[in-house]
Amino acid sequence: MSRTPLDTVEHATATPDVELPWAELGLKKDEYERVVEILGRRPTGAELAMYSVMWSEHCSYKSSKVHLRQFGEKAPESDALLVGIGENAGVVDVGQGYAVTFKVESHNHPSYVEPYQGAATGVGGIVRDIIAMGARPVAVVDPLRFGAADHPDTKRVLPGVVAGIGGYGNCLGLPNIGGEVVFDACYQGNPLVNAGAIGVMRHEDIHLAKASGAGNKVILYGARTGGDGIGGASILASETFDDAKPSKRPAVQVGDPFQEKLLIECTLEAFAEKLVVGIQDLGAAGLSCATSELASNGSGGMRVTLDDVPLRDSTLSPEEILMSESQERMCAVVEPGKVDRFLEICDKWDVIATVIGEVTDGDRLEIFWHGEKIVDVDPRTVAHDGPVYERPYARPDWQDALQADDAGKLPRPASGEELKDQVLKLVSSPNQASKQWITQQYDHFVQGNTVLAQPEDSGMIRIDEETGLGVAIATDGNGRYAKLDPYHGAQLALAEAYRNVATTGAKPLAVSDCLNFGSPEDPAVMWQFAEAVRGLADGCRQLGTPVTGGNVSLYNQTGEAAIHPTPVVAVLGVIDDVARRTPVAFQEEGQLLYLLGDTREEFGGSAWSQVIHDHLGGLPPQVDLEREKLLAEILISASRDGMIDSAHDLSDGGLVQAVVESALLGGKGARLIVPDGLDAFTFLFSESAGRAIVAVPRSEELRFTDMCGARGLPATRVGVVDGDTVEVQGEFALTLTELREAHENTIPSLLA
Amino acid sequence: MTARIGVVTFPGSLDDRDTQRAIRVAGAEPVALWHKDKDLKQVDAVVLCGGFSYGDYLRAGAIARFSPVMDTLIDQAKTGLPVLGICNGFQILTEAHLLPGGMLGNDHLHFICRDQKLRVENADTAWTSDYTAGQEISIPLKNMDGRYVADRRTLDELEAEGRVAFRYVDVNPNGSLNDIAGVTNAAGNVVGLMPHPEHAVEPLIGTGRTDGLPFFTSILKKLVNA
Amino acid sequence: MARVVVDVMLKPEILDPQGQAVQRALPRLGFDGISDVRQGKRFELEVDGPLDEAALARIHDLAESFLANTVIEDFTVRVEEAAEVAEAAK
Amino acid sequence: MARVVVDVMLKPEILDPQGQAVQRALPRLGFDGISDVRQGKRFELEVDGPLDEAALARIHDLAESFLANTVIEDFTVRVEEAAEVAEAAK
Ligand SMILES: Nc1ncnc2c1ncn2[C@@H]1O[C@H](COP(=O)(O)OP(=O)(O)O)[C@@H](O)[C@H]1O
Ligand SMILES: [Mg+2]
Repeated sequence: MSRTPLDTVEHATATPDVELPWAELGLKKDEYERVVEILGRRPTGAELAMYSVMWSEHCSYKSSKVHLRQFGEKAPESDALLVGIGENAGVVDVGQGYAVTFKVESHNHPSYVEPYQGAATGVGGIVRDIIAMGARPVAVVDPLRFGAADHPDTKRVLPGVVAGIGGYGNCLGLPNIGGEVVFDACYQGNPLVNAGAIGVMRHEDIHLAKASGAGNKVILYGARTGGDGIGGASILASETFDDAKPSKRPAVQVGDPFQEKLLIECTLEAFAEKLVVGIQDLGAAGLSCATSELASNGSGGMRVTLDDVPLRDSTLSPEEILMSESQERMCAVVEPGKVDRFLEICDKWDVIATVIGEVTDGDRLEIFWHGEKIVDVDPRTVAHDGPVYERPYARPDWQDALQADDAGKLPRPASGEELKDQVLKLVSSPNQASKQWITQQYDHFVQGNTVLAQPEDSGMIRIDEETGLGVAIATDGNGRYAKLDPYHGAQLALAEAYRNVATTGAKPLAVSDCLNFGSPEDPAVMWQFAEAVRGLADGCRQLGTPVTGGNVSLYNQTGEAAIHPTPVVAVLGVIDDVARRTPVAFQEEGQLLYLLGDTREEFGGSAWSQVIHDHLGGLPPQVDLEREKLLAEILISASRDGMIDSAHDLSDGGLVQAVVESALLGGKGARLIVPDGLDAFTFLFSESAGRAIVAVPRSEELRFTDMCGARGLPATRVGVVDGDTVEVQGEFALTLTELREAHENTIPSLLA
Repeated sequence: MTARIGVVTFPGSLDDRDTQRAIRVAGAEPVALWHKDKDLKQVDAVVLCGGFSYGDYLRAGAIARFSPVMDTLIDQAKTGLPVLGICNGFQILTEAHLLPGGMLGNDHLHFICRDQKLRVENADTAWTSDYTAGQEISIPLKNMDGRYVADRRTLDELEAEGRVAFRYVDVNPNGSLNDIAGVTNAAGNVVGLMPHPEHAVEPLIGTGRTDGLPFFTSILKKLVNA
Repeated sequence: MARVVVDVMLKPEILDPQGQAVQRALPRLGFDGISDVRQGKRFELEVDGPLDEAALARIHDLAESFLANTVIEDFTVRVEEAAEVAEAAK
Repeated sequence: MARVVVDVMLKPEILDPQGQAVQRALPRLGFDGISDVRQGKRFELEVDGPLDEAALARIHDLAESFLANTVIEDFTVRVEEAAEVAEAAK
């Protein structure tokens, strides 16, 4: 983009034939033509910059929008939803006057290129979304996926990503209370770095991203604007990686968590003094996004003087300033009479703050540079009227063959010895092994409200010291299930996260998601996406948990090879008194182990089929969401009424994985008896959904089984907490020492 | 009369609210102090809490050490004001040379967060009198730069004078010399340690134990009885 | 034996929070007249054998592929003169 | 305007795990013949005004009191020659 002469609106009108580099900015020909049509003239360079970043896949959701609508259309009635989809993050009523906001986002592409900074700035971005809603961030979670655990590049990517998430989150003082680590060759070259955050506020403190009230000032505060990441996330997260074109790789940015910590504190102080009319974080598409969204969500227009933006590099052109994705910046709309106080608070925290414009009573977004008008647009056309694609989608022709390749036909262990051997292989496999080497790089304790953190089924944070009110969150996703059947795979992810929240005693309330897929230009991928969204929307309606927001990451693909479709689902729950929470660890010898739910021969996509046979085929476990609801009710009642002392949901790896984890955490073994009607193999390894294992004190047994019986939930006594082995009667026994070694050494020996 | 204990907030401090809570749980009155104020508001003792003051850029604690509040604090600590430095606070105290030695990155190069066992070696300081010498406690440890180093002569001196206040037990989580988790000055009013007693004052929260509470009850008793 | 020094600095257009933090602290310490501070890494490599073209080329490769991430960092490789080594050792 | 470089390295007797980690990774990357690696910090200061004795003395003070912690680190201060600056800019 040439800088001389300045491409003003006037100049653009006078020179209709000048060709702008729309293709280089990632626009398609028809998209460019649409811009010309909207403006009634060719855009200026600055306008083109804004449209190109805002109409990128990353910012406009142009491929996914038609499907995502279902989350609104099918949304269940929920009194809990205070702010729904469309804002920076959804807001949920958790009672006692508190509201909670939460969201998950992806930072996949940058994290492959520069693992530390890519992941770090991912945390930075999601946390800014939370503060932009008016909430104090109270915790983060990080669902992660990497290539094969023993691939050399995983040794480059994983430690950097983990250090980056820790480095940023720890420095912000946010406890990390959950997440996932999954290894699969399909993520080689396309690791998934999703990050989620939760924030808490009082109902009356909810803030929205809108600029209203003519004369109100627009204040940019936080870091200076630099030349890093120009068009980074937005344009480049919208394309497939292609090794042949290194220039397409995004310039990643360096995060400054210290600056962000100051942003949090000064923003919350300004909120507390009611100084802010509207607020928006600067993420992808930087100022282009913040100004056009604030203006289009408000009642009036906006005028911005770009010369007033504090720069780190004085040679930046206006186009670059509009596109820069420099981190740690926010934009607030403040009444004129409160501007001085706002600036004072920023100064107290050593945060640079500058009035860069004001709200007007017109309906245009006008941006000036050196006194000349370089942007004159209807902000809605930039922020909301991006292209919408009905991408073709089709069930891939290989889907039938994949589903026909039934995992039930795989050879099964024939003896107790063989079972034992496979149990050890399972619990030591990278996906099932302890993730402690990773999670101990995260601060779990900061803020002094952490009730549960990894490796519990869900993280739990106390939000009121007096009453003990708390919130819980779990994130889950299973790309293997989703590959076999994206509709049910998405529902299984939802069901698992929902179950994890209920297992700790919290009532599931709402959902956020991060949908990670390959290229939308491939009809097979688009079908996976459409199916997953349909499945998730249907599932949320049935469970009564609305989707409050989320994120879509497409183009996770190298050449022809797309990742497994990977919808990651976060479920948020509430618990009236955190003293009632149920932990995973076995607490006392002699307590009775009950298996809740039905166990079927279900091995498609299972951990067993992957670890023992390197196999992926067949159908994933059946989904029965009514059963999930019933199970959740039982788990919540049992925890509230003190009927169970520990509980663990069953998911990948099946019952044996869950029992081993509870045993190792509690330092107490278990004696298991294969129940009638099941063979030992199915009992141990099946991944039937809708199940949990609970430890019931003997004094509570009758009350508990009566409750299950009355409500119609199958509860089978399968053993007792006992000794220092995990024993399956008549089959084998493994000492806790053996199990611990198997479970805990894998990840350190691969990565340390 | 109860004791008023100041908690300094630097930009980037993280555990200031938790530390105030711990002081309250122990029965004393927390007083918020601000890094730009030289005024210590006549508090009876000060805690420098955990966090990443100034992002821990340059070196942990290096920039905070030059804050206005530290000018006053350094003077008063030298004349007996009880000061406890936790984690980043400990790092600031070494940078300010109120405590000997220095803090470096963990030898394994990772941030580490764990429930850490310690032995209280010196129960005669202002902040440890509610423990008994040799007592083992478990409190959270969480840091990037927790490796305590000092030259041989300083280490020998610390050992000889009983100024190693806390030592890691079972696991040395960061490569600290002599397993040192915390030290005291000769007078026993200035104490620093890496693990976080303020995160272990309530059952249910964090590790679920209250092994850290005696830090705050020790100082309270000392001040109230004084 | 020779010493090769690899200096790795963030590219000029990339934010350097550490350097900025140092610079912002200077006035408080009574230092002015320093208009910019950047902080980077210095690696000192002790190389066995002769430091010929080939050895230096390999160290250049090492710096490019491992010591620096050239997406965000620049680097320089230089042989430290004996005199400098002596100086630095003081 | 002149550039002054302050190099800060851990004292030789202090364990440098970062340098060691680099060194340990070298064989995996196919590098041998490097017998020791130490990692330190490099500060580039852009100084306004003339770089006379007094200015250098002040930077020396700055390094001693602030940029390095002399309990654990050594430092050197040197003026970067214009040629070097040009070289580094390449
Ligand atoms: N990257 C991560 N960050 C934080 N916590 C994690 C991460 N990966 C796994 N965990 C935690 O480890 C525990 C076990 O993970 P996982 O096996 O995925 O749980 P589940 O099967 O119950 O969903 C959970 O508490 C989870 O939150
Ligand atoms: Mg679970």
